[in-house]
Amino acid sequence: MVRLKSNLSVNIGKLKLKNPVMTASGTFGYGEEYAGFVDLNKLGAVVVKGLSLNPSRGNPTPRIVETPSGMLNAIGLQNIGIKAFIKDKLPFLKKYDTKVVVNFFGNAVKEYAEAARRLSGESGIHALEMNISCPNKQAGWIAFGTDPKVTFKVVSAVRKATPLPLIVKLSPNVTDIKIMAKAAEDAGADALSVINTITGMSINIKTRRPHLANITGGLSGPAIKPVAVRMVWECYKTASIPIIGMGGIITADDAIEFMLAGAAAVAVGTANFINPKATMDILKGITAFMSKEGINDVKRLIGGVEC
Amino acid sequence: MVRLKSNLSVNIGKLKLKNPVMTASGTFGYGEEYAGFVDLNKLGAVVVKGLSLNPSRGNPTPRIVETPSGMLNAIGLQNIGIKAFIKDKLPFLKKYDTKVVVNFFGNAVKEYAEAARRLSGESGIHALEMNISCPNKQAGWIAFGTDPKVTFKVVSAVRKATPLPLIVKLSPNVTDIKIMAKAAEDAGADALSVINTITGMSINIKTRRPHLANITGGLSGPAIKPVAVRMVWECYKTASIPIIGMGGIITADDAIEFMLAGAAAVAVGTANFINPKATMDILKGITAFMSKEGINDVKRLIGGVEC
Amino acid sequence: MSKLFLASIKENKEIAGSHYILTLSPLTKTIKPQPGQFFMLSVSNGLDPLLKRPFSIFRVSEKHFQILYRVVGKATEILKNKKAGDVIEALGPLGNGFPRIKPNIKPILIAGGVGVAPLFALAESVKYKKPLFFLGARNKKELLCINELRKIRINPVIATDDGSAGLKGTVVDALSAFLTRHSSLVTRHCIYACGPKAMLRELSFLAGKFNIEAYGAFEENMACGVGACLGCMVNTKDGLRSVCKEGPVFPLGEILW
Amino acid sequence: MSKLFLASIKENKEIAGSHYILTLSPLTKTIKPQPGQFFMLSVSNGLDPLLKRPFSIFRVSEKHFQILYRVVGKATEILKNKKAGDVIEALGPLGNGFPRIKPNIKPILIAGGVGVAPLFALAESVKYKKPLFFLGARNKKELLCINELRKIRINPVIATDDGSAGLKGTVVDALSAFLTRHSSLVTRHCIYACGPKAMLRELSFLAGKFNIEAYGAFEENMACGVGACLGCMVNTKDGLRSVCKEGPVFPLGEILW
Ligand SMILES: Cc1cc2nc3c(=O)[nH]c(=O)nc-3n(C[C@H](O)[C@H](O)[C@H](O)COP(=O)(O)OP(=O)(O)OC[C@H]3O[C@@H](n4cnc5c(N)ncnc54)[C@H](O)[C@@H]3O)c2cc1C
Ligand SMILES: Cc1cc2nc3c(=O)[nH]c(=O)nc-3n(C[C@H](O)[C@H](O)[C@H](O)COP(=O)(O)OP(=O)(O)OC[C@H]3O[C@@H](n4cnc5c(N)ncnc54)[C@H](O)[C@@H]3O)c2cc1C
Ligand SMILES: Cc1cc2nc3c(=O)[nH]c(=O)nc-3n(C[C@H](O)[C@H](O)[C@H](O)COP(=O)(O)O)c2cc1C
Ligand SMILES: Cc1cc2nc3c(=O)[nH]c(=O)nc-3n(C[C@H](O)[C@H](O)[C@H](O)COP(=O)(O)O)c2cc1C
Ligand code: FES
Ligand code: FES
Repeated sequence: MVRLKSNLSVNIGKLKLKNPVMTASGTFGYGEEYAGFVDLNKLGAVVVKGLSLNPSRGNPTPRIVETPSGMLNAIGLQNIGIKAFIKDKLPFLKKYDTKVVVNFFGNAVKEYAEAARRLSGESGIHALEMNISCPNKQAGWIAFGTDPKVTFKVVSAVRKATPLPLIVKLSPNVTDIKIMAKAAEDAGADALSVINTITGMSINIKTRRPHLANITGGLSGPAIKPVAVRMVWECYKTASIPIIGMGGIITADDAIEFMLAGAAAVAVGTANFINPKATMDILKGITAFMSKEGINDVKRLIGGVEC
Repeated sequence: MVRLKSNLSVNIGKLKLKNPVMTASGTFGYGEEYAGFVDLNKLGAVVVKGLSLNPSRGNPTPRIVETPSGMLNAIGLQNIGIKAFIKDKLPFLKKYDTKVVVNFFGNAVKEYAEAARRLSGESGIHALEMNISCPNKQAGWIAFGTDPKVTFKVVSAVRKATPLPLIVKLSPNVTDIKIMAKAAEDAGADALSVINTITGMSINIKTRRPHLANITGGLSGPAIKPVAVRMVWECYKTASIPIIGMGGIITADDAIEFMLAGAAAVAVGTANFINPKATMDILKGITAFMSKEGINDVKRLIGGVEC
Repeated sequence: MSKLFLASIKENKEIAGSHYILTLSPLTKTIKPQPGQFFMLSVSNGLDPLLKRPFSIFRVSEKHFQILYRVVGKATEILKNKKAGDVIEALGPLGNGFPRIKPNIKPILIAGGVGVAPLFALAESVKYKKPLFFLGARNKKELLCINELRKIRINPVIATDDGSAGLKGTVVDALSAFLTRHSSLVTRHCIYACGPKAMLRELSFLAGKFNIEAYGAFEENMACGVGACLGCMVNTKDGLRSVCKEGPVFPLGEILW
Repeated sequence: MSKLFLASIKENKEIAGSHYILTLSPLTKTIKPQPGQFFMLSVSNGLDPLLKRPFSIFRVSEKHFQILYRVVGKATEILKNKKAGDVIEALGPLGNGFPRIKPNIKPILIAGGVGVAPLFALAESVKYKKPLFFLGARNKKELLCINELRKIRINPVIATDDGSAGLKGTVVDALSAFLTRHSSLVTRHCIYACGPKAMLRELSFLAGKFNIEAYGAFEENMACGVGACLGCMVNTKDGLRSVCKEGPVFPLGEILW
């Protein structure tokens, strides 16, 4: 009996992935850190830690604290800078048969555009993910991801600076994510990443000090999954570009839930910390689900929720 | 040896509570439901399920689904109406030596004002909590709690309609809760309740249907605690009226965390479902913490976080 | 009055694929539950799973009580791994339970799947009335409690969806055939049922047709179990009613489907 | 290479108030850990607690390894209730471990509180060198492993904050007194330390003053344990370094306090 292999490939605009399982920026280092646990060749894409033009030191410690079914982080976008990434990290990633998505940010519109330009010249980088939604930056910066006019401006500038597929990563800390999705799409984004972390705070009642040196941090993990699924679904109904869903995905069932809500691919973040093989287990679980349910093309899950 | 009893009383504007432990609206019925577990005389206040001028049927079931360390609800503000409340429920509550806070809502500015007027005539009602932040209402209604201009308008109208202490319950589903706090304060609110539930969604991957008949619902429970603590702290820094903190309080430690963040009192919601005696355990725990830490007045905790 | 109490696990035994009987010894004095009432059980001390889960009373003895549960998700997966000696928190008994059976009335008990749990409790309490028992399941493997029923001298009429045991079809089909054959006697019968909502619905039409009194034990997702959250409402002729407090047992004729 | 593996609990024994020794049998072949390395352990299969927790290797034998832990919060509260036979997931060994001790160098081991765990592992592996051991705690009751140390013929110098055993004062004060008395010999010594950050800081100044090489095992809140999340950085002369991957052991002279 000939058994047709199920089709796992998905398209994020011009970016073709062999399967919908990606890593979430900042939770998978530059790929190397998990290479002992995960066969990077099997990933749909590796999304690296957020880069800026110049190296950045990030925030003081403590940077991490656990919360119920979640965690707060205030890394503060520590990174080695684009130059060092290209020299020291990219060659490693190029050895693998996977897509490399570079997450990046700037401190001003010009810096965003300049960073995109620098990254676009390099072979081995298949797409850019633009972070306009880190909750650990100062008040002024936050407008990139919360004020649709500013979003439109910065995405437009980056759009002009790069021919690579451009993914815009949206913040959940907004009244209406549909407006933000529209702004990014109108400015030329090829895809949306939904969601970044939700701003939170946790206080040590004995010392009376916040658990994080930065006072507030970004909430990730299963705790935020219902909020993330809702936002993916809202964006799916509003925008006509593909969505990468993320926020609390631990199991294959979670990943499928995001795809049904409208995600064309999923990114696995906090789960890597709990189970360094999480991406592989999720991939296997999606395949198992498809064969159990008789689904031969994973694309048929996208937006499949019946409301 | 004379041992001074620690002082647990707090003031929410003109409303004086014997202790800071209140119940959260919609999680404690009309008080009766938990009277077999809790000595209502020992509560700082009982906040009843949200009432409207006319009885309301709410949403179809399923209305509840559990999520990681949280739950989604889409009750849809089912209630017996103000008239039936006053006739059938208030007499029971009047028998207790506690403060009765009536949570209410309207479907238009006029209805809000009219509801407040009706409730203000009754003895045994000590304060009103105005719900402008239910995530399970239609898009137009949502503006009451997400558009500061609309918030100002509706709170102003209610302010004129009632001499009772007026608490405004804020939505976390906003870009900047500080602006919302300011709008409510400027319109004459005596206090703020922070926060209501966060909009979320959960999908059954086998049936491909949302777990809730209403599609989306409000996320409550420990999962949202870090977001709630952050918002209480933001409101505390912005507004000069007292804040009632809520969102994921399960233990006395959680309640103390909210007070340190700036809450003058706390409301216990989802925890009642897990442990019907939660409010009593929390009250005992706060007292124990105070005597261990040598704090003789609970008011000294309010806003005590050191950043 | 319901109570919050700790109970220690005496036994947690698999009785069929994915089905277990849990025997609990309350550590403090509790109220004796009635058939149709239920308990909410915590399966963890942590915050995930968060809410207690409702389970019908399956059997009561002097010092213990039992529930019969099917493993379907997060909490029941954890529950099945609990061992004798583990302690869990319980709230109950909750709900109204089945109404007392009137003299000269012959009870017909009808159960679909794990819905057998509360009906077994009822059967034990009215076995002197020699109730009729209709037992349905998807297939032979999922038929529960046949031996337990036989031990109390009840020989259930069996129906399976796939015909792997008893009659092929639903348990309501089986009852329908019975009522048609004995239609002259039906006014001396009263139906007590538990099972999927679709089954209760079919049953309510059948009972209506034959004009027999019928009661069903309902299920809805629950949070509080005490009537406070308004999570578990059913639509009745009298308006919305809570399954946890005003139910779980309702006259089928009152339900608006 | 570190590994993700399951381990079954052989024993979980209280050795002092709130302090336990956990003996684990890995269910698959694992890599032998070095003193100063650590494991991340899951205490639950659910989502709360969510993250694994780091614990230093305390003792290694052919088939088992042990950790010594103090109950301080959510995960350790759960851990202390685990029983023999329970299975938990572990990731490790992680981190660099203490550097090899050079020939002709006399190791001085200094531990504050539960910081004794990795130093006991080190002491066992270099016991032939007859290391000096300075052991500190808040009070007599919290002094750990004195008997275990004596069994490997190490008689620790003791200091307690309240003077309830040994010298009154910090363990760094005790070491300072020792170094002052034996200042001519110090260049043949090397210090290995673990304890609260404040202790390591004091020690780095002391070691600097006497110009002795000194290494400390650091702690920071961790999420991944493998250098990916950048959660656990310490500030060194070479820039930020991860405690989990580039540490937890750093030369004290390199740390920017
Ligand atoms: C009054 C009452 C009595 C019950 N008696 C029994 C019994 O005797 N034996 C038995 O096996 N089961 C009984 N149930 C159903 C039982 O409560 C659920 O199977 C259980 O809550 C599932 O928990 P879970 O975490 O394993 O599944 P989840 O992971 O929560 O969900 C798995 C499936 O179960 C459904 N479910 C989840 N929570 C509930 C809930 N609170 N109530 C109903 N369904 C739910 C979900 O929609 C989903 O389809 C009863 C339910 C009610 C309301
Ligand atoms: C490399 C390393 C080795 C360690 N070795 C040991 C050991 O051998 N024995 C031992 O008892 N403890 C050791 N610890 C500390 C141990 O990891 C924490 O005590 C444990 O994580 C607390 O978990 P909890 O859930 O019980 O406490 P929580 O409820 O999480 O918190 C209680 C307290 O512990 C602190 N804490 C929480 N998480 C961490 C974390 N991931 N790392 C450090 N501190 C944290 C919190 O800030 C808080 O003050 C080590 C830590 C590190 C980084
Ligand atoms: C430790 C940590 C670091 C992160 N760093 C970045 C980053 O550099 N850039 C970015 O766009 N998102 C970053 N994120 C957000 C994640 O990519 C992801 O959007 C979020 O964590 C939600 O997914 P999760 O719940 O699966 O972790 C970070 C998240 C964590 C937990
Ligand atoms: C089942 C349920 C019903 C609720 N009904 C109301 C309501 O009628 N009015 C209102 O203002 N808030 C309502 N809330 C919100 C709670 O009062 C509270 O703000 C929220 O649940 C966060 O607190 P918690 O995490 O402690 O539950 C409801 C919450 C739940 C879970
Ligand atoms: S479960 Fe709360 S009202 Fe029934
Ligand atoms: S814990 Fe993630 S980098 Fe160290």
